[in-house]
Amino acid sequence: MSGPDETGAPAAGGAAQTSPPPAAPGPAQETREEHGGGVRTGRRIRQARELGILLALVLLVAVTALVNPGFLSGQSVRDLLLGATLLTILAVGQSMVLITRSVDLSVGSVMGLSAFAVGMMFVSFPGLPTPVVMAAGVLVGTVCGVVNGVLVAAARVPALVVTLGTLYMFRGIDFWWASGRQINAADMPDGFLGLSRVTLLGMPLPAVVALAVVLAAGWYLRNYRSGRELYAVGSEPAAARLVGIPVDRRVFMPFVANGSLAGLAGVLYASRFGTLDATVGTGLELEVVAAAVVGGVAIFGGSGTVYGAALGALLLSTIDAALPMLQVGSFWQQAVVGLLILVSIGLDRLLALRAARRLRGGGTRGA
Amino acid sequence: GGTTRGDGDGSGSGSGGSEAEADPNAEIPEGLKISFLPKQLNNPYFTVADSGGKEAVEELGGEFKEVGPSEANASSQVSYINTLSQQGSDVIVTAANDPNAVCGALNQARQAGSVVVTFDSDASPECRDLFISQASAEGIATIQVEMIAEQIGGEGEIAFLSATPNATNQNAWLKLMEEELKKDEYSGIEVVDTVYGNDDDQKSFNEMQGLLQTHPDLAGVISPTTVGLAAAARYLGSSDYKGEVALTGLGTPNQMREYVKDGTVEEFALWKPSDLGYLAAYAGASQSAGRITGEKGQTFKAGRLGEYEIGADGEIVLGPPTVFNKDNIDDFDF
Amino acid sequence: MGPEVDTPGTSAPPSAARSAPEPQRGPAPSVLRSLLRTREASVLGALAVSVLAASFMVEGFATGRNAGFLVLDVAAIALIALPMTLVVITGEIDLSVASTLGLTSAVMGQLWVLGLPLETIVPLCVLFGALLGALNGVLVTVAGLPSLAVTIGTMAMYRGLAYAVLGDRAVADFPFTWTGGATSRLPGTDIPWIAVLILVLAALFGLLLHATPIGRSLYAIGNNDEATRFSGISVRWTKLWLFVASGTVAAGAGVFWTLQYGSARADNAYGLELSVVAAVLLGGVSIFGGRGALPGVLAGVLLLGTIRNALMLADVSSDVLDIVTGLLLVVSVVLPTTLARVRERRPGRLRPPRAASRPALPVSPPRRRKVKNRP
Amino acid sequence: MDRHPPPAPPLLSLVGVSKSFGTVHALQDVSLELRAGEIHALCGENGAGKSTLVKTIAGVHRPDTGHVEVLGEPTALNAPADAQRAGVAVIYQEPTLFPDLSVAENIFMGRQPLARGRRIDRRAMREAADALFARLGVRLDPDRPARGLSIADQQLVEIAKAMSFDARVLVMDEPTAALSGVEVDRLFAVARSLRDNGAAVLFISHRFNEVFELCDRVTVMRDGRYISTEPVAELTVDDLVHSMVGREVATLFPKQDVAAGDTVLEVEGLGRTGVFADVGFSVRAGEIVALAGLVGAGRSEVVRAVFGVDRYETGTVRVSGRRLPPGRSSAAMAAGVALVPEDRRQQGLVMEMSIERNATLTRRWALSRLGVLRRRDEERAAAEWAERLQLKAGRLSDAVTTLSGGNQQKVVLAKWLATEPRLLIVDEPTRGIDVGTKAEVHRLLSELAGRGIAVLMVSSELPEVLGMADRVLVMHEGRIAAEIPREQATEESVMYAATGQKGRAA
Ligand SMILES: Nc1ncnc2c1ncn2[C@@H]1O[C@H](COP(=O)(O)OP(=O)(O)OP(=O)(O)O)[C@@H](O)[C@H]1O
Ligand SMILES: Nc1ncnc2c1ncn2[C@@H]1O[C@H](COP(=O)(O)OP(=O)(O)OP(=O)(O)O)[C@@H](O)[C@H]1O
Ligand SMILES: [Mg+2]
Ligand SMILES: [Mg+2]
Repeated sequence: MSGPDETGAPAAGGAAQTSPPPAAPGPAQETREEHGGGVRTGRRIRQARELGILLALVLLVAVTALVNPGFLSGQSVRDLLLGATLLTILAVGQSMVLITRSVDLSVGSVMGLSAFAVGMMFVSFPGLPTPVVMAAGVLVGTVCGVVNGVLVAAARVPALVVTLGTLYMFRGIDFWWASGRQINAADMPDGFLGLSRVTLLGMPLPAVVALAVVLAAGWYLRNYRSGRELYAVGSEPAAARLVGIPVDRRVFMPFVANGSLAGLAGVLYASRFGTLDATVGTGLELEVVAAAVVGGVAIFGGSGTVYGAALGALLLSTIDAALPMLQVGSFWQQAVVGLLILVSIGLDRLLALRAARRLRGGGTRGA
Repeated sequence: GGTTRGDGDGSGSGSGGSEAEADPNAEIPEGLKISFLPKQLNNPYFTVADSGGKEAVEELGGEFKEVGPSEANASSQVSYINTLSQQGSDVIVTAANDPNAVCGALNQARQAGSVVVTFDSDASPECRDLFISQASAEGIATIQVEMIAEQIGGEGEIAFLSATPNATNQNAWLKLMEEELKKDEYSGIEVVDTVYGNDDDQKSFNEMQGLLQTHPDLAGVISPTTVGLAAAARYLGSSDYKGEVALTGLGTPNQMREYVKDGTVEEFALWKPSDLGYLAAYAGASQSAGRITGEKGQTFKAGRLGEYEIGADGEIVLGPPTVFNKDNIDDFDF
Repeated sequence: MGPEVDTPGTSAPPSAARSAPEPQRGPAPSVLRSLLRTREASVLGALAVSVLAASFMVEGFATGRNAGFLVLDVAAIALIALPMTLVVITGEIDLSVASTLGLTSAVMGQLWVLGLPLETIVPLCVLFGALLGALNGVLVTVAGLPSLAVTIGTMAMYRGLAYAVLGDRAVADFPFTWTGGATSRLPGTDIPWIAVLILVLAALFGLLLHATPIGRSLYAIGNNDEATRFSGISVRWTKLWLFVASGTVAAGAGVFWTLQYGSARADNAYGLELSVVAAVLLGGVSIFGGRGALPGVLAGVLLLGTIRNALMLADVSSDVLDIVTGLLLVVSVVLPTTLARVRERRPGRLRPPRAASRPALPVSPPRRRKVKNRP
Repeated sequence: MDRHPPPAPPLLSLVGVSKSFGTVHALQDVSLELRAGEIHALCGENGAGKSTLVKTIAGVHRPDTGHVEVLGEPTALNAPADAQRAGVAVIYQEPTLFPDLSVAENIFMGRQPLARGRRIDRRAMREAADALFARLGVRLDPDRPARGLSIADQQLVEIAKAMSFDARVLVMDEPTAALSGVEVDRLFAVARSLRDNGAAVLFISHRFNEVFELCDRVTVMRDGRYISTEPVAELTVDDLVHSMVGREVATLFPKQDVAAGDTVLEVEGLGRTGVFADVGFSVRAGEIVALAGLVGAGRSEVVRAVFGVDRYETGTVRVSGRRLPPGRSSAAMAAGVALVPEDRRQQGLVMEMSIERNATLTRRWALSRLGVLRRRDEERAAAEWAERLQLKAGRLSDAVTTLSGGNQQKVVLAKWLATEPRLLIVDEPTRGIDVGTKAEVHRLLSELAGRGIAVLMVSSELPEVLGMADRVLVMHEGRIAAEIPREQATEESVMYAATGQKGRAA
């Protein structure tokens, strides 16, 4: 029971200021509150953070289901879960990177590259067992992640610039490799393509994989020293060095994890969609970041959970799926998505401010 | 005062077309630089189309080149047009991402001496010399309506799954299809929705999914775009709606083979993209050599495809689309 | 030894003349500034080198006609990059610019269809852009939301609104006097007049950033907005105005784009925001704010434009263009930092710690650079 | 010379250590021994190199020449982790906390107690944090995030963190600068018990009473050079000051008597829910008014509200009779108000910016001609003030980060004095400043008052309050508890009011 999850929103300004906000104090005795009260406040706040998103999600589902009961049919729910799978996996990886105060904009390209690699392997080596190909797809992502990680952690350059660069690079490599080729469902074994149709306890297999990824990452970040150190590095890198945390390694690791997860997403993409060309995953990066941010992961590091990010991804995918059912005209859909993103982060901020106010027992400061 | 829409200051910039007389016997010189600029590189459809172009250019002894943006947008196409014109291409064969946005650049290229041929997706007629139409728009519209009508037994709700909301050819077809559907024989068919998959696989997939869930009584879907059709077929094939909802449209045999064989899709249509590129190259070369000038009624020979006649507005129609089904799909590989 | 430890040599004269070593303003620049300088200089240098190389190696590059094409290619990016530089220097970012451009274009088309004169439409559109920018600004400054998140949201929203306004239509019947005028050249040259507008705006923004009190406060905000607030500078208003400027210029670019291509469409300039950000970052502006300069950004815009143009003329395929663009970005940040670190390490090597040669020592990890607050 | 000749090698020693930053020689051939069972003070002016020495011991800086010995063995401390392994715990001059993490995690980061399967045992961690706070006698919730802690509380967390190491060597760089009496006493008790258990403690402070109260030996540094090491018992304050500064320091509180002029600042009924209420007072030209009180009494909040960087809900602020709009610091500046904030790193300075840019940040408009600011003018203006305040700096174009704490404070002062204010508000103006400079700052304040400037001074140092103020306003829990004229201001009367007349002794 602790940690970044229950703290305030990122510093209002964009600059990565890590200072405590100067104000919002109460008289001393309120700052130094009783333990019991503090624990309870903390718990309440943390739950509130993710509850807000969950609430929005439930509300959206309820309204959609009311308008169009077909939304809750088995097929529809399965499709919804399948649809959210990729974004969820990517958002989990992205959150880990964001938590250490970096960002990985290359995920869309990495996913595309790995998906295409999977397809090419099936085409070029038809005899290869499916699990080997899948592992190779994840490996492609991992390698891309290592490239990003080395550049960011070893060369110590801003992640946004580096990954914007590798976004173009990986995509270029993908294009160059594909050179206009398209891989079709017929080129891939049925067993591989059928993975999305396999269900476990009523859930499609990819969704189960995504859930496992979320739980594993969440567990790790919360309960292991190296996981907590990711938060420390994102919260205040200078202080992290002073307490002896291997900062570079902690910055590096999330990039590799994120690359692997993007690779995994690529494999799942190949399995689900069956048609692969070099444009797979184009423009996905901002959506992934949006999912994480909507889920309460601070862009400037140090706070947020992968559970929140996963909920954010689920919310965004549900919005995408629900709008056609709500008969929102196709021309309006994107505008509504944008509005909902704004509403979500605004809501999140509001909750965070309320929480902070409660914690300090005073008013809040203007941004 | 001010410049308003009614002012009639024409939007064209004047044609740069050649005024010379056509000489049907003119030699096509060796070494013509014929450049293909598709909507987007890495689009498999255009890869096939351009390969047809390449075949023709090689037959003509010219220099073939294929360039293009990695994203389908007009502005980067303009850069490529400028580059081609700067390089002194004799013939530019292009498929316009935006019929108007590329206009200025195309006209500049023509003024600099290039022949501009559009294929697949036309630019405004006043800024190109020839347009190679894959099939007449009417032909495409009619055949798709015929296919769906047959598959759903002549009545029921249908919907369209299109590409981007701005795609010229898509919109033209949609309009013609709706007109076609007004005919008495189709009175039992009602169009309930049009959605856009943006030629993006996942988006098309989601849109198809949305269509089926929003309209429980949907009988059929027409997707006049290869990406959309493939994505829709994939969704349909893996869902409970398989066999209940008919799906047809325009698609490539390679993409659709599986779904035709497993019964998800009965029939769909398409022209041969490689022939389209082939014809475009011949037309461009003929114009460049002076065999034709783009006037209606002129004819020229296009290699293995035979004689073609120029229609109104410099338009040349490739021929009727091919319908693919279980029986013939294995004869095609593209 | 008693308390009288003072040795005559080290004692200083009393009071006012106490031996604070006279602070000097020597020619030797600070590490920070020299780094900044190398960063700027390297972009400018790279630009010069690539222009020269392209002129010699690529046929058709060094012509006035091609220069004109190049300018038109980068015009929108260059325009938007100007206010974006300022925004990024304050530590914020505006990803909604391309959507603002698209929405403006759509609105412009719709107003034209409605029969308004262009002379009215253009100012209306620019004003509308200012409003769009103001919405971003308000969400960032008043609501206190991170701009990256806000503008991802408005990016989707503005683009969506563009579709809502114009749908799948394209408005393309603008009068030729306007569309042709947009790309027309300066008399007697191949240079489009927009180049002049860009230069004038660049001069204005450059002056604002580098030679005015406002510019100073932008750097201060980017480095530490709290301390800036405590210096009596209204951080909120400043940022709000920057977002307004960004929206306004993006809208202006939207008007230009519409006329340049003679086509008002909802999907105009889709994805342009990343190109703008890439150019700004390539130009040496720190994504965390507080560092960067306008000449560098202009050089960055031109460098990207030149390389793409030259490679296209050299028939390099668009895949390679993407790879080169990406490499350029990566190298542009990796190279200076690596060089700086090598340089920083050198004095340490001249005087190795005496103890380091002892065998009994624990193995030591490589020396770390002085920690910086930001990754 | 030493009364307790060490039987064993010192726990930690520096041998001939030098360290330069560019042209600045922060340490030159410095040697120091920290022995088991002693508390060792390190004294020196601002910029003497104390913090650099601390960072060398901590493994943050690597010496250019010389080396560190642990138990007589030369040891390379290349990273903070090496120093920790060698048993060194450090409290840095500036708190280094993770604002997003809980207090308990801040204390135990990287060393969290583990349960089965290498999982973090949160309960054990919380209990350990509680135990540490109990030892320090403070009540802090281990689960609250560090963001929002006051500087004093941040310092306490740092202290708890250092204690949790059970280190053989504890290094404290000005740990008391932000603390009030009670906490200082607790800290001293802890330090003594560590010493009695055989640890070595290095203690840095600019407050001599603390040095004399706590320490066994004192090492003096000046300009990066080692000067002397003496047993504290054999020194007087004057001796110490002399060896630090190398000269006599004129009176520490050079208060001039000035006839107070017109009222410059008038505050009425100022209030903000939960922070302060019903605050009213006035300051007249030529007057120095001190705002005293315990840490957390709300003094800083009040002056921030007056200056307009914070909002207030009720009340009015008038400067020279004109009402200031709430929440607009630019308006306050225009009216001639200046605020030297308490937290120089976050509020006072833009750390990554150059010294000169910082110094002229408040005068950008004044220095510009026709809206254009020329670098030459800026440099000149900055140099002038650097000289007036005897700033010890390499180049003025260097980032402020490169300055020592005290010199940073001078830059903040320069930045505001340069605006030639009518009302100067200073919040802890001498925190972390050495005696010499302190006297300088006091002289400056008193000179300013003499020139008819109204001065409002927030200070936690009673001697400073008593020595400098014409009037003392004492705050208690967000309200003004008493107003005491200079003649009646004594340590007792101020403390009495500050503790809410309940006798919570300081
Ligand atoms: N940055 C901050 N964020 C939140 N609360 C704070 C902050 N700074 C101080 N506080 C709290 O606000 C209350 C009033 O603090 P303030 O700084 O005004 O007191 P002060 O009398 O000036 O004491 P100090 O000697 O610490 O400056 C205290 O309870 C303190 O813990
Ligand atoms: N990272 C750095 N880069 C450049 N110069 C530095 C750096 N750190 C310290 N210095 C310089 O080294 C000298 C010693 O600084 P140090 O911080 O050790 O002083 P100090 O004795 O701790 O002073 P104070 O009492 O003010 O804290 C100062 O002149 C300072 O400007
Ligand atoms: Mg110090
Ligand atoms: Mg205070």
